[in-house]
Amino acid sequence: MTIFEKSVAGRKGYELPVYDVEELTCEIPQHLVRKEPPMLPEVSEVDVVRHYTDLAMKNYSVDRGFYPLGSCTMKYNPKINEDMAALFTDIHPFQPRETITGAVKLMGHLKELLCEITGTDDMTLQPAAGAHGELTGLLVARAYFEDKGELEKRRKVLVPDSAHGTNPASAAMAGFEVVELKSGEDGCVNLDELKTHLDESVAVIMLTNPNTLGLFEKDILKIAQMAHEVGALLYYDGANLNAIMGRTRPGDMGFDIVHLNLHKTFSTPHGMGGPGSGPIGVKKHLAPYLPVPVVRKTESGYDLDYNLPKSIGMVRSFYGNFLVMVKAYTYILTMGNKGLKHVSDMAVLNANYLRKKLSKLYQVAYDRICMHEFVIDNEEFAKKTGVKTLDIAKRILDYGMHAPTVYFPLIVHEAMMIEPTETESKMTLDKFVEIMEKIYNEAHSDPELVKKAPYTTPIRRLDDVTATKFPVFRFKK
Amino acid sequence: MTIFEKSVAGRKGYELPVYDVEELTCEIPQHLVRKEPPMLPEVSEVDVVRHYTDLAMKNYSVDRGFYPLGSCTMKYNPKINEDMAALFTDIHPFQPRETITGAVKLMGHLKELLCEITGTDDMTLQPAAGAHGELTGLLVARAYFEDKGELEKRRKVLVPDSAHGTNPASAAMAGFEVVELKSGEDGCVNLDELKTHLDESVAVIMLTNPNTLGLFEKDILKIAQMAHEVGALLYYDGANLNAIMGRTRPGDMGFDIVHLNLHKTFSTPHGMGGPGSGPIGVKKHLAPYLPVPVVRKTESGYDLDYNLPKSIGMVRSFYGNFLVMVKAYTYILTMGNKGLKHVSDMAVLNANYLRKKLSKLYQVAYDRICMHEFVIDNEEFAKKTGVKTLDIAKRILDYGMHAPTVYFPLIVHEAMMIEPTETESKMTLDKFVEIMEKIYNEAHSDPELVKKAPYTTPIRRLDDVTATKFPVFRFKK
Amino acid sequence: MHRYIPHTEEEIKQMLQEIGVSSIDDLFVDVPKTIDGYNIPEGRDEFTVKKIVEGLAKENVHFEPTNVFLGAGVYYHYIPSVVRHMASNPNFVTAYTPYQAEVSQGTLQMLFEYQTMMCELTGMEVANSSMYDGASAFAESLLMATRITGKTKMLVAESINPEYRTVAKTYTKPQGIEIVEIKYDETGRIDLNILRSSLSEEIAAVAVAYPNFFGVIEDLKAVREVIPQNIVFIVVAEPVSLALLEAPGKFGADIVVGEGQSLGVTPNFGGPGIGFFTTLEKHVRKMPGRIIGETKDLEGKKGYVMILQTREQHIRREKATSNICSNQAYIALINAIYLSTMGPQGLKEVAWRSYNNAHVLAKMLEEKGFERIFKGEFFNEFVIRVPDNYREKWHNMVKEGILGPIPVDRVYKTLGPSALACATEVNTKESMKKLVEVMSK
Amino acid sequence: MHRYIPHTEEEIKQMLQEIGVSSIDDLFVDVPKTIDGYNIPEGRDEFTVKKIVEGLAKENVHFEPTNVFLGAGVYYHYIPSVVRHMASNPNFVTAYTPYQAEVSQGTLQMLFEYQTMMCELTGMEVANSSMYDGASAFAESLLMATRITGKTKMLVAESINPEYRTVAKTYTKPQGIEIVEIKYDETGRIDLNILRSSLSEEIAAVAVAYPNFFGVIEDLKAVREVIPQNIVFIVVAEPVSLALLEAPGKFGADIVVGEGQSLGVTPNFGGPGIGFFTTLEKHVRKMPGRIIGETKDLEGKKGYVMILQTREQHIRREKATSNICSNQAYIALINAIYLSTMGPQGLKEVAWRSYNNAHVLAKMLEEKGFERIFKGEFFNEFVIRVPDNYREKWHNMVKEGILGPIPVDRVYKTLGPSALACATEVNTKESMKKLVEVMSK
Repeated sequence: MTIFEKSVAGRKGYELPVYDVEELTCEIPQHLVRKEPPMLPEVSEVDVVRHYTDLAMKNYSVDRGFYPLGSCTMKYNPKINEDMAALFTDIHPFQPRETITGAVKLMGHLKELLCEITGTDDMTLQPAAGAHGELTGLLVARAYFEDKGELEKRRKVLVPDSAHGTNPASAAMAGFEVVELKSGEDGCVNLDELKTHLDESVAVIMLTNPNTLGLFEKDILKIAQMAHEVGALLYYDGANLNAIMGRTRPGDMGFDIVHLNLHKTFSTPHGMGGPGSGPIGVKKHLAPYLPVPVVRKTESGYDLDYNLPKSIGMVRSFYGNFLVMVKAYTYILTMGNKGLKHVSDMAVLNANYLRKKLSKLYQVAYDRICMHEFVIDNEEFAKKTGVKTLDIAKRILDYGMHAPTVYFPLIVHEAMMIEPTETESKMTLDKFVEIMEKIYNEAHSDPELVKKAPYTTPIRRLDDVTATKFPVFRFKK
Repeated sequence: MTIFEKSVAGRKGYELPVYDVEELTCEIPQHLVRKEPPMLPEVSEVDVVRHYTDLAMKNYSVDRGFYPLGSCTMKYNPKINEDMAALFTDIHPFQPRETITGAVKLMGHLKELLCEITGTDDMTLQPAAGAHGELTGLLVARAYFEDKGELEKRRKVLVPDSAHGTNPASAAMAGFEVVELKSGEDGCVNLDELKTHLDESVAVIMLTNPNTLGLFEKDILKIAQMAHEVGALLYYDGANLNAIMGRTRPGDMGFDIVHLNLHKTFSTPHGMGGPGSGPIGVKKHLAPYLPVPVVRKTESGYDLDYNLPKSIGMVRSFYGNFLVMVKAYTYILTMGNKGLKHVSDMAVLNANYLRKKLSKLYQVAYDRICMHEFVIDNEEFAKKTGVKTLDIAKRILDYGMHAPTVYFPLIVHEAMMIEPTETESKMTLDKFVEIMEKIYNEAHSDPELVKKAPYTTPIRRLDDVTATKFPVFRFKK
Repeated sequence: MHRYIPHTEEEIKQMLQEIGVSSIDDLFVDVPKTIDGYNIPEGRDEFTVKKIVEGLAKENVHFEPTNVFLGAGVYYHYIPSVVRHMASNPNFVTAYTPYQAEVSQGTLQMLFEYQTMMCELTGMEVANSSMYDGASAFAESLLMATRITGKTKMLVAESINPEYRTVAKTYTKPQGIEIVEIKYDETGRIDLNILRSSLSEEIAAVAVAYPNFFGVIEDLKAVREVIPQNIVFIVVAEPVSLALLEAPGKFGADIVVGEGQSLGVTPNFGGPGIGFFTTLEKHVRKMPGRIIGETKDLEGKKGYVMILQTREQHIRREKATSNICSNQAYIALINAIYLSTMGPQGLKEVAWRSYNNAHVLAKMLEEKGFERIFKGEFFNEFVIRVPDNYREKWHNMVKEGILGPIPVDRVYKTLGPSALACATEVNTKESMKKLVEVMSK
Repeated sequence: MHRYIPHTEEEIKQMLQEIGVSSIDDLFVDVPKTIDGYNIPEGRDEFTVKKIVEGLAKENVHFEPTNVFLGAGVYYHYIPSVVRHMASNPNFVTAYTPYQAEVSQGTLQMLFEYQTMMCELTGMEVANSSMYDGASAFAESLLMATRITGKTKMLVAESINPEYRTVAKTYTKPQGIEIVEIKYDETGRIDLNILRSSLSEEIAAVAVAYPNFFGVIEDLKAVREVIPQNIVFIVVAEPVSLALLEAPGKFGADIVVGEGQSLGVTPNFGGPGIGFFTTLEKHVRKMPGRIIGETKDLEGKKGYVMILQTREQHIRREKATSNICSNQAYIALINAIYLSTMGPQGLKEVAWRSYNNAHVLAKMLEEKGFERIFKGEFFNEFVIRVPDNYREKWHNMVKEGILGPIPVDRVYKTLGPSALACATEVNTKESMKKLVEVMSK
């Protein structure tokens, strides 16, 4: 039942203080005064409590269990991060500079840590999410080429066909022409394919490494060299940074622009879809184009630098999703140098263990050592049993776990993309394998059972086709 | 699965700071040094999170919905109360007096408010729960009679057969002989029955008013007079105070000792069974016997008075469940004078509405205007259908609500004691009635269905007979 | 061994064996080892981390909300305790995008209800489930106007929040969109004459703020009357004000966007807040962002799912309406809880008191010689003329515990020394007196 | 209309009609109207209530845990963040006694696990699911000893926490129980000679604390050897110390009780804490309090229920083993989460550091002339001889932010000027140096 249906005229859940200010007459011109109140719920405090408690109980979450969404890095979100963020909730972004020293310093520290981790020279913390970071990075690239007088000719952004959808979308928003690179047979960038597209018309090559198949682009140094030879920039989609910490850095591999997802690698919670935070680090030659303000170390501490005449401007108001930064900062303080390496080591160990275990029944696309995630290809399976990836995903829900990412990357049909993350124990992984074995058997013995799943969830399988065909956008009485 | 079964040797969920103090050798005599570590869980932080998240989801709570446990006053627990209590968690009870001014003042204010609400002259906040308050009150009565030289003769405590089990148990702990008063046909104290027991051998009469049938003892003034005529004291069990606020006070009715359940009437959460808080208020003549320290108003504020030579001593360490007091204090500040009356008005309205609605199908014991609760008598119903009160209770769980108190008061066989409280809306009550109607119909059409309930809960009906016969007290590997 | 990472040595061994490699390093053979660890400190325990971060927190100055007269897009309102309590449920906090609808009905229903509330406040037909913030939502509204009209010239009121306009320029430049800023008149509202004369066949959209950055209430009716129907009318609205002001939808707005921070969200040093985005059904397929719709499950039970995903990047890729993926869903939850708690009456009281306090404060300041610069009716903010040394005074107020009206002459240079004062329902008569006193010193 | 009470005027009317009365007053005809409202202020909104209570909170002095050297039954230990987060789940906070086991498995399993943990720490066979606090748990242990033995004379070490002994006297007096206090010797341990000579056929129980109020570790083996087997041996234990000290169960304890505050619970101005209560299976039917046991549901699935309820007041009434009904279940949850997080190794580290810090501090103080009064081995507290003006000094330390060793000569008069110093793992070398410096001034 919606909160609107729980509403009763005249009921209320708030109380404002006794009002001791003299009341003036309202001087808003009559035609600009609201006539009908908005239909907001009229409920008591206990109604609010029960409604949202009930909704929360209908959600699966990382705190409930395994959430192996590929490319999403659903790792455990330490509780102390929340406590630390709560210390900064009441400061106004426009407070006088001398009253926000701690907040600015925290951003400064965080930036330095992230520059070190990414191997970049400068950074903006402003972008609110990964895709936002991509857009920012591409706008920086654009400004760079414009400044060099090359924007006219550099129209293209090369994006592998295995890339996240945000990559081409961001490139388009940044005004570039998107050219898709077909992956090679090994799931990696095909250097010949790259060569056919790579010339001075290319502004940027966007890659994530490891790529969305969980494979490390082993030719990355070569690719970087090729890109730089034609004057193009190399962009790193940081969604998959969780795999490589402590061993290599995007900057060291030759990437010029790196975005990070603080809400993935750095353990800030995903909040049902956001807020995230998508800082971008850049090499020195791109620093002048970053959005303002940039946090800078000064002699006496840190400051906000608005004086970047070549800056692309701003990509959102103020400084970004600051509370998310506090959580990421807390996490980095907690993990430290060896801890972050251990994160990647265990993330990759978990993925390979799971890959090996599942490969006994399911077909792993590109079944070799993977990084932090891998992809299962159910095309054959579906042909044989009639049970599709979607059905398997729904059936997993019945067994009390969340499903992996499905139907991505697009280059694998019936894909199931599994990222266990480092915070999951062998016990949990074994449990997942057990579930996948059960479903495998069910698909062969009773496919209809799987095709109608889920059964034990708060609601059965939903009709999203009709939902889009005859959309109901809002509650109406 | 228990947390012990999730344990893996060597796993851990904590980290202590780097230790910079020089380490001495342990000088504990060898035979007093622990040899085998306790079998505590070895789990990571995420294991802890998931274990307790999972357990919490297996609980019903007031925040989830209707919880009509009779005599328990499961009202909504306002969230601000928790926030206010959190402001006092880090003070040590033995801090120097000048560093706990605010805490002592809060206790002073609370005591004054509760004295006014109960119509008593002095009060201790020390008891940790209602039963603890009862014991304290009876010890005070005992000290009073001892002081008067009457303890030898005053051996008896009269307790109606409808009383909470804590009443006779507390009286016994206080060293009195318990005499049960049989209730009259109207469910109230029978004055003739009372007369036959009432003489100078009686120390205390313990009553709750309204009584556990939800009926107001209409002869209360007479009873008080009779008690006082023989020199006995009248004790008020405050479990049911929620019914009468703003209209009458135990002290005004003639009660000499009054305990309150802050965790009932004053909305502090029940925490799965505690902590509660059971202050007792007393009339002037009993004040010298209260446990120490008593909070007292002084010229400059409030202080803790340990100088009560006739005090019974202490009933627990320090000052009581202080955080519970903070919550109750916050609640009283919030509700205020009219608010508290409104609480009782609506609590009684809700009970009568529900009584009236349910009386169409179920037999209400003593079906007349009730106070904040009422009792259903399913004896006939059970005879006719074979479905007992316990079955109905279990079936209610299937429909997503909590069951009322069952098999209490003892004087009604197959009793079902329903206390809706004032925080429930008509919508919720109607929903409960609907459920009770459904169960009524099921009991007649398909009694076996009801007798095997519940079905939708995390676990089916549990075998508590075997559990007590062959008790398993703890987890063993 | 780390408290967040469960692997024991023994388990690592077993797992390596299962994989068929002899060491962790074997898993990284493809990775060029460019570093030997980071040049960052080693990890710390909680106790120590807390000390460090608490130390930083203490370096900031925290003001009593009653003493805050700084708004400019971020507002201090009273937030009922229940909001934080309900929003902190880990089943909201640690869930992700509702990719598996059957185990995400909490998220989905909440967002559906949030969308409904935003439609109600703005008077629009459709809302998405959030954008990053007001500024980026505004920027996206201009991109959307181009998608609707195929045109690339925008008339944007100069009285829209300067940061919003900066962000809009950043976003729109690559699309060849030209933004023409339309000056305000002496009322502080958009200059209708300039607007009228700036109109042409090339124009995609006209955008105003309601109330605008000066706190002045634009006359949406008058603006709409000036603009031809085929031009997209964009309104940047302050949501609390909409409890008092007529909904933009009533004046023919095509897109209403804004910042939702004022609906129960703490200031958070500027982020996270939330951008809201609403429009008309006829434009919905041009809309950016995630939308939740109602549907049924295979037993006919009502449920909620993500709809119209073919507009989005993960399906449409470079042809998507936007690249947005992660949004601010968690803040939408806070908005929804706040609005559920306050209801229509509560929000109206908040709006009215904010309005009234601002007007009382304006009178008090005027009595002390702080003239209001604009004559137009205002909501809860207003621009005053201040002495030349005001900026210094503004810093000095900190010592009195006051966060005063912010100087705005650096962004609106032609105004001369001026400041934007703000009041909400949390300010008291006493705090206003104190402000006036301190400012008059 | 109140935000906590949902009734609208309209609904009240409908409900009265259904009941068949014309007004609310009609429902109260039996109640003698003795007052016309209370003489207390009217209700207030949240904002105002917060201000009042926050005002009171600010009147207390909050000390940095590192600077606290006051124990005496309530200890500052580091509490991992996860404890508060998990314990604040409303499905724990706002549930009641698990009367309906099928919808209370969270509570029941948690308490079953808590019982197991307490058994493990104490080395006993059975634990109940909590008592009010250490003092009342101790008092109840004496009542239980009488139930076991039928005898009423108790030998209680004078070195047991003075408040515990006071509470025990209050509880036991009505039962005609006589408490004989047994003096400590120069080690601070119970004087075994006096104990031996006090033994007789009448004795029900002997009780000592481990470590005792002076921090001194009683030699349980030696004590048990002195006491005949038919006498109930009661040990009041400090649970953190049990990670380092041999479990009392190993020495033949019959009942082990204590205060559980040190297991993850904030000081709370002394309450709520929690009393733990453990014993042997052979005594279980004499035990007070609620016990949770394991069982199966009708499909054979493992589950948990309240067991042995026939001991309890709601069934047994005046013949119950105790009148306890509400207990401290929520604090048991905190204990359980804390112990789950720390594990055996973490708790041992905490115990060791507490021990070591106390011993380092004792050395530092001794070097400055603060002599330890007792020679016996101690855990994390110790009594020192202090100058006559120490009490004044103790108050003065507050200005330095230090909560110093508490004077104990008012309760132990024969000791002369003395104070009880405490250290736990939260104290640092630096803070100890500071204490010593301030004390030596």
